[in-house]
Amino acid sequence: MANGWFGKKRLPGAEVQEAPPSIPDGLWTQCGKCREVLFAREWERNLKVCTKCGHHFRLTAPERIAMLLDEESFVEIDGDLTSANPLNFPGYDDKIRRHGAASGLKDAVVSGHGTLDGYALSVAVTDAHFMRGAMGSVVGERISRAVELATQRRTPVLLISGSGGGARMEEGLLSLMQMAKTSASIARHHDAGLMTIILLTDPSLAGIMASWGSLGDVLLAEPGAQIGFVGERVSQQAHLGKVPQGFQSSEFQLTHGQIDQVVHRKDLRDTLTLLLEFAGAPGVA
Amino acid sequence: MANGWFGKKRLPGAEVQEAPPSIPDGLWTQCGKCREVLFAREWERNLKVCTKCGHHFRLTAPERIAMLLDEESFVEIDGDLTSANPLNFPGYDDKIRRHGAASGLKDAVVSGHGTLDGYALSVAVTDAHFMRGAMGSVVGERISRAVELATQRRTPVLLISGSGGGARMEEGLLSLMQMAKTSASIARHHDAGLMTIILLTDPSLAGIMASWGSLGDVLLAEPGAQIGFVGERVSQQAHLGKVPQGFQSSEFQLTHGQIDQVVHRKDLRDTLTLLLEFAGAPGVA
Amino acid sequence: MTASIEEFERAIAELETQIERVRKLTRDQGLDRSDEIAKLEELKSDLLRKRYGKPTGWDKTQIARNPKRPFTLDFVRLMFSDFTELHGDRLTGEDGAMVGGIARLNDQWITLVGHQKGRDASERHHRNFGYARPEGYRKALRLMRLSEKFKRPIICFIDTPGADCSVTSEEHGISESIARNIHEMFRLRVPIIVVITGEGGSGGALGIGIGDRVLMLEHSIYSVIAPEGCAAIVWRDAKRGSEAAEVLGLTPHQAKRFGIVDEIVKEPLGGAQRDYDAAAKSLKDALVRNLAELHQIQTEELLRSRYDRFRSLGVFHAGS
Amino acid sequence: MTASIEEFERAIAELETQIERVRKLTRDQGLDRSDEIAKLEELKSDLLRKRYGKPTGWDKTQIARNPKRPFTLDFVRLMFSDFTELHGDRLTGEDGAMVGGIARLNDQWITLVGHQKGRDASERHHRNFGYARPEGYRKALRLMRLSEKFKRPIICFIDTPGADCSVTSEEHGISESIARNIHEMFRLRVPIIVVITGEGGSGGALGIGIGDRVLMLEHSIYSVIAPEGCAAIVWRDAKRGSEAAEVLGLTPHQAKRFGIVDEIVKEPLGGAQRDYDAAAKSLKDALVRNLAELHQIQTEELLRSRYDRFRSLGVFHAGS
Ligand SMILES: [Zn+2]
Ligand SMILES: [Zn+2]
Repeated sequence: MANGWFGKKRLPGAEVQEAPPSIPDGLWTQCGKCREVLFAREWERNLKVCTKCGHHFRLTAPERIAMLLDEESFVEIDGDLTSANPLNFPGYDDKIRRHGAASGLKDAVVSGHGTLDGYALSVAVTDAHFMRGAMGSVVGERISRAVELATQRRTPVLLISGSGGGARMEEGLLSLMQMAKTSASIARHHDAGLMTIILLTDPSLAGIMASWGSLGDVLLAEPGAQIGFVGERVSQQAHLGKVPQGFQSSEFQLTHGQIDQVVHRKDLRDTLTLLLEFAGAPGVA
Repeated sequence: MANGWFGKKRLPGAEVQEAPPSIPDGLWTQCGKCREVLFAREWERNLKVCTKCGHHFRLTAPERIAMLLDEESFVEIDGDLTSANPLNFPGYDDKIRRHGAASGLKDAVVSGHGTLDGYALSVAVTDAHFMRGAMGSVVGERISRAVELATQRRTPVLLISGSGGGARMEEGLLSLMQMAKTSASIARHHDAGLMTIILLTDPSLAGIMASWGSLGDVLLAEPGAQIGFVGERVSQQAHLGKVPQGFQSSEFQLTHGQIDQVVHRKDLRDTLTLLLEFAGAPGVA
Repeated sequence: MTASIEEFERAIAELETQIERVRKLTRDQGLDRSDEIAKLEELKSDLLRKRYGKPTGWDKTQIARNPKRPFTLDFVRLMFSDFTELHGDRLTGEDGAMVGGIARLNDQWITLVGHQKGRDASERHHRNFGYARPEGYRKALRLMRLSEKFKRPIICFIDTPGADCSVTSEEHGISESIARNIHEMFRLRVPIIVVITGEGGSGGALGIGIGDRVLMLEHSIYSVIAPEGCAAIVWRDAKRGSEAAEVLGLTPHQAKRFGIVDEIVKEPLGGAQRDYDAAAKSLKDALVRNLAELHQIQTEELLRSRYDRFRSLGVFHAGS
Repeated sequence: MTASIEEFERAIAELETQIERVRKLTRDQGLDRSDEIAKLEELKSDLLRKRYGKPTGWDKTQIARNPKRPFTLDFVRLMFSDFTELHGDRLTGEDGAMVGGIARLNDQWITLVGHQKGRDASERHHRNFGYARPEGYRKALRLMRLSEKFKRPIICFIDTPGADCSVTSEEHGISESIARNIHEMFRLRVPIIVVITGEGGSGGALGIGIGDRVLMLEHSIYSVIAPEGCAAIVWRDAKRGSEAAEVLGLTPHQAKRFGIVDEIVKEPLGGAQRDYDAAAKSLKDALVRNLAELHQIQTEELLRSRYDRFRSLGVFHAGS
């Protein structure tokens, strides 16, 4: 499996923030961790994992879907849902427009259904390139609908987090309620005896983790992702003081019993396939 | 409630080991903790709690039943079961005889049914005066039968531990299997929607705690009881090193989330009554 | 510019001292100054009515955080009988910031769980200022399951600035504990009433916040983030909390407008901290009434409604 | 007096060295010394047959503890395919002394959990010498429940000197974790096969020891207490472990006699540590056969039988 998933064209919005402006965009990119300058084609063939240090670059939701699902199998649903500004929060409309333009996304999530190695499933992916992936009403609604669709079709659901913000304060309490809503859908899916798989990528924080991000039958994480309850900014405010080495990394969470496995990007599809087989997911002919 | 439960006559085997020989037996007793010499009548009226330091003396199973159940309500069951020596373990038969003679008990448990403030329930009490209350086949069988009787009559069951030994090695693996057996009965009782209350008294250790002693809907403990996984002798062998202050006390277990409440002996009946009411236990007219 | 609630309360305290002084004069010297007292009392009521009549979001934030406000165990003492506290998560710990137990509401056994703040320095420390830890959420879940087993309704009292985010709590899975509770609360087959009595702080509140009815005391708040935190992020200035409190929509009325809260429970004039008994009576009436309604509903219907209630929350545009 | 298994194994090792030397001579010098080799090999087999033919309880104790014995992950590697290890209790920790995951036994998905000892010093430390902690038992329970959800059978591998009794494990509820597992294993609605592969140490073993079938490898032990511990208590002399091993009845045959174990799985001559493949094949055959039998049984009947199986264990006098 796995080679050339991104070979056709570069997807918009990926990692632009990590490439220093001095390096011409397109041909080269620089590793955000070890600072190595990488030949873009090789780096893309390597699934955007640094060929030197193994750093897993952030992917966009479309990239993630292209990488994991069977080719051409993905069907987006609920793409017409967009964020409102229920509290008339100053600057929120504008912010949505800006993030939309920069990321090419309508909101911080892409959801739908498709197949993975022939297994039908629902999938939803949050994307940190849009408002840090924070969970507004649209994100909650799309995730819940993806889960409900899976329950209805009796397929597994794969939820992938790339969400640094957790709650989207511009929507106030409504944002908090998305934690309840998504968890409710998963509870029903669970009661129907169907599988929920969570994949945590960098970053996965706060409201996401205190709801659907922790509610998989199995929780997988990419190496070196930041995963935890509060982000840096809040933990500075909370005067946490000195935190241990590797605090809130995937590996830290593994050691503390919070996730099942840290899986290299290149092995993800194989691992997911085994889990789907274990769950007895019906294949799609 | 509560006054004069032991007023009629002294029960056999109680605390004789704690009274130094220089003090005439019957009139005076000495506190094992603060060394205060106590007037026996007053000490008995105080439910064998030291009037000076609050130390809860160990009770025998019959004393415990007399203290907690409604007067004359207790009906012993399975009193005809006695220990065999399936492994022909050297000295076991003799040991049983000696402990039986000293304690006035046939084995380390007394079980039956009765009422508590009018609520029908099964009850089983292990007694550290007989082979440290260790769980042989008879103990396991009587506890399981008491639980099964409760399930059948749809009443709660109250299991009281005073067991320092846990397993009874003289019965080898059969002793270990009593952990499985008693837990199985409780699982069925639980599935029937009925209440299991555990009362931990000094000492409650090892196999008891790794089975029925931890399996109550509610776990109560008397103050200052030793409660834990391994007894002192084993923990010395295991080179545990320095243990924290109050290690394995009731209060330690409360702090570490293992028990619901530490209850003074004088309040036990009231607390049990509330729990039985909460469980909706049927009263007996 | 209106005085802050804190300034206002200091002024009221002075007025109360003055009233007490006049009362003492009456007693000590036998002079009848009841007219004067009545006037002062009326002035006080007037002032309270004015200041507490139309409180802003920031006002409510301060009232909700008032350390004199009744805490969970105060309400428990005043509303319930036969309270028996049950401790521990049966896993790794006991958390003083979350209390729970069984009790009777009139003739009916219930289970309650709730955040608990501390009154004095030592209790505050023991209660971790109401920041509950994983052990607290897991204790709450254990007790709620106990309640389900014996078919007793559950009442949750929310009063927390937020969940504990210490290193230890992260290590013990604070995220998982909250997520698990939310998940399981949708599956509990008994009625659940949630009351926000003081601070409803974000995920820490929601961890015991799923129910068939969600009530808020009149001067409580419910927010996705502390106003100061919001201001720090949006305007990079934590001092602009009062502005953030307005835009966040953290008042009971805002929460009700979006269907997040079902009922606002009236507090005595000037806030619950002025009259514990009246506050408890008001809340007790609401609990009794709501419980009676919920008891009419079949279990399956109850669970379906609970699902639908939360499932419908959210505001967005559909159709591009 | 018979040599101890350890002494015997040292002698066998010398014999093996000698055989190897002769083999090398054959290769290096081209001399045909196959007769000599055959004789030495036969001697070795004879010795093994004699020494391993009627091992005492103490012999078995030493064989079961042999650090060269195949451990859980060795059996997993040799018997299963597509093993995917799953970590963590989702509460507070990950315990290296207990492993678990999903895997395929021939065409059939199963979940396995098991104690894991370490081979070298660093792994031994990581595996805590096979003494599992509360986190390990809770991980095992989590995975068994996962298996139940997807209707996959469970296989438990027991190989532990006992549960961890450190202060931390006491603080994290080691007793509760074992009791809970025993309790829940009676409620799991899928077939469970338990295999004791090495040391079956008391409560630490029983914590993953409830099943519809309990198998023991031929040279494993299952005991309520370590023989040395028993000797220390009974005779106040830990060195009399060999005597205690006899009276404790810790061999597979004794366990089978009392109905505690259903089947004894043959090991290759001289013990599983001599031939991992043969040991794994023998165990795999037993697992496949038992699973096939269990699959014939309806769930309710399965649970009833599991209950009855353990409920009937015990020997006592009835009637005075
Ligand atoms: Zn790099
Ligand atoms: Zn004393």
